[in-house]
Amino acid sequence: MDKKELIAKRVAQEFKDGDFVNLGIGIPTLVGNYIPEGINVYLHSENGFTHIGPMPKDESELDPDLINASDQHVTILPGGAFFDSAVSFGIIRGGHLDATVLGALEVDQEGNLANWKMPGKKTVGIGGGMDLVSGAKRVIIAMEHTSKGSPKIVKKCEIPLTGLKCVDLIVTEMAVIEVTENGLLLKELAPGVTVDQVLAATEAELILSPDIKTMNV
Amino acid sequence: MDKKELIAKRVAQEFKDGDFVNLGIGIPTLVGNYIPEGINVYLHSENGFTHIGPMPKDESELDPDLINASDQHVTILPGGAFFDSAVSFGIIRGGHLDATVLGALEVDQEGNLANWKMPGKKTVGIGGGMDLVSGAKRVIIAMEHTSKGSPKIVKKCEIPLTGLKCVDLIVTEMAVIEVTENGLLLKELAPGVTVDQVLAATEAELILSPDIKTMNV
Amino acid sequence: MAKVISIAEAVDMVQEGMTIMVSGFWGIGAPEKVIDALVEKGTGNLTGISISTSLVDRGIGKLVANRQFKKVIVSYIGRNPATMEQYEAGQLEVEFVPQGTLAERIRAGGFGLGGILTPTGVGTELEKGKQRMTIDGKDYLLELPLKADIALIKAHKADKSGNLIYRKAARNTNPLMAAAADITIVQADEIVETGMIDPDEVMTPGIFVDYLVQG
Amino acid sequence: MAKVISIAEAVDMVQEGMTIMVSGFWGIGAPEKVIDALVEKGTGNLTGISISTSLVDRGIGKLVANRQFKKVIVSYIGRNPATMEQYEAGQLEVEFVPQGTLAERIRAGGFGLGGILTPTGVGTELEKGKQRMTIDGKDYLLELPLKADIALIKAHKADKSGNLIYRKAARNTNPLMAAAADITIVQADEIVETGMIDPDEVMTPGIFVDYLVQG
Repeated sequence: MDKKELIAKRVAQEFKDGDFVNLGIGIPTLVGNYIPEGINVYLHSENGFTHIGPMPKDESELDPDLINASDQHVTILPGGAFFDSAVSFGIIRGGHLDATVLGALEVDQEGNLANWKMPGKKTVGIGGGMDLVSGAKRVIIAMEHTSKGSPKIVKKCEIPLTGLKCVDLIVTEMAVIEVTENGLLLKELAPGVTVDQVLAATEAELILSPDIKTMNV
Repeated sequence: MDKKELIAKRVAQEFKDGDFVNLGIGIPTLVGNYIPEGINVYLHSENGFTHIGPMPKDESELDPDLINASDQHVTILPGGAFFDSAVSFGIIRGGHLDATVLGALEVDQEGNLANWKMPGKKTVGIGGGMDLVSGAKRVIIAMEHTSKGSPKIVKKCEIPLTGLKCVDLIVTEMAVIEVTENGLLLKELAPGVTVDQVLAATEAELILSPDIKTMNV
Repeated sequence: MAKVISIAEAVDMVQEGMTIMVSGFWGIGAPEKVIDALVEKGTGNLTGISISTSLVDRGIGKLVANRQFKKVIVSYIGRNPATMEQYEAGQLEVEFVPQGTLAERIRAGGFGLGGILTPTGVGTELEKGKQRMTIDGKDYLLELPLKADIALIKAHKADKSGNLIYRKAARNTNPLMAAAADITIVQADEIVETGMIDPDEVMTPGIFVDYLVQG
Repeated sequence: MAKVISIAEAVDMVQEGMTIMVSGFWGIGAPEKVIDALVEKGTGNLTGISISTSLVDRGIGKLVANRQFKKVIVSYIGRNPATMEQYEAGQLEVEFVPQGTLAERIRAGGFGLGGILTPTGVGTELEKGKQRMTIDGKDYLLELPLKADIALIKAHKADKSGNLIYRKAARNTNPLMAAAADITIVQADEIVETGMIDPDEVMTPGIFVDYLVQG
């Protein structure tokens, strides 16, 4: 299985029926494709609606006024509603989303997140990321475990933060790691991945769960 | 002419075509009956709409969901809109009303207003008054000049304030007085009323306009 | 998805000592049937948040008359003699909040704001205990958010996903309270299937709504 | 009453050096015709407030590409190379604001609030120069209101009293900006007579609207 597909599939198991979720750009967007059968998850779009539906099947379904926050033409499912930007971020900030799934440049062992600005690179802005991590009930990071071989799960974020102690769960192609009060708890391994491999690819200290499971993907 | 009618009639001359206005309870409510021909004034209702219309003519016009802030069944004129309480007071606080007309217990020479709480009497609350005086572009006080013979226009308000330096104009059955940076400016007298009579009925110091007019009522 | 429940189930959620928000302006837009059932049940020691305490026979006023509150947070009590009597007798605590400030505080509670700065009340006795801040040469008071355990609100129409439509002046604090409580219970005149309300016409998105009661 | 004017009259109101708000999310809900005319006219030295700087050929992005701004206040610039280029070259000042904070700051400007407290950005470099306040054990940043001289917005339908209806995701910041500018100019797909819009369906009340332009 493709790395990204594996991550998305595993994240999709985190939701319960009826959850409202916001998915970030990249791997997080893929999560929508793997929601288990029988579970209804309602997707929130920052630009102002709930119940994001699939892309239009053809021209007849395409509505020029209906895009998602990534500028893709989408549809809206029955039960959805449109609202303005203040309500949209009131939903986010007010704790009305059960979860948000975001990518990351770095996550550290205190649950700090950096995902908006690379030192030495052009800053493109913040978008809705800082609001999402400050408001959603659970912040789930969906990312590759390393970047060009360098660990992304670090002792302490060195690049500009998006949010303080905001991450609840990290899902990579190697592992599922929960942010706890005592530190990062390694809970699951991807099929075929060993604890040693995860430790070698991780700069942060990891607490090993007494009951490490294999991801069911 | 009845005192209250005279006050309401004079206040109604303060508006220009297209103004949005909120009228308080009592004499201010009467102002709506005297808007000059050719001038359209749109009335705002705190409970959540603009363009208050007349009371329903009969049962067929009466809508159980349509009252004004004083719990009277009213109608809505074409061009009006309904909104929630946050928008309603956003309109007030954000300076979108051209004027509000309110009654007063005391007004002082700095333009301070007291109209919500009488010492020694039961407090009934604030309602929207404090918001109105902090937000409307012009605060016009429509009241009788004295209360049981005691001046209501005083040097310094002694009873709890509704707003600091918020009053722009005072209209009574005796006079029209503008609140200026230098103090209270007596600008108009009611027909048959003398400057000495106004001075005798006023505790605050009054500056006499070099060009005192007679109210055109 | 909002769950359709009975009025009895709705009022059972209200527990002694809870904070409840109750919509309505002189009772218009108040969930009267739910309120009647809560009066019947008599759950007490509540804190109530509403525009006013209404009249003794309308909206939240009935709960005051039945002595179910220990405290109310409102802008006005003047037309409810039961409130006046209990307040004067020291049996009911009343926190007076200007009406616009009350609306913003409820909104702040629902939308995750830690507070808002309003010019309303500066220089008055309401300033007591509050922080005054000067921004750009103008004075404001810092007002804090209000939240509730349960909001009891009223819609004209609801779909089974909890999307709500209000009617005329019955909208008032309903959309604000819907977002500001842990549990939002809506009495709706009409409950329709999901998909029967145009998503552009929704006034309160279903994400804020937990339970629906047929009005 | 809102006044119906020509696009030329609308853009003539925008003067060199003014602050303008421009609605739209990737151009959806942006008043493209008014923007095109403003590009044509070339009025410069502007400060712009918008969700993002969009793309070079959509919404506010066209004004950036035409170098009409000295400063923009936005949450994102990443898809507009013109913004990136002018920003990197020091020709354009960019104030980055988180998207939700931007929405609240515009709303605060329109609704007379002196500021709002948001948890967004606490502990990040955006905290610089801002006051951090602890409320009920949680940290917030004090964020100040945004206002503009002119708001250029887009409605699907307007009546001649200025009441507006938006369509789907084209609503975004339109209702917020309508209230936050001294002069609000609306490009409407359709302009109808007063009385032709149900007052319950109005999304922006006419009290916030000054001018209408046929879209």
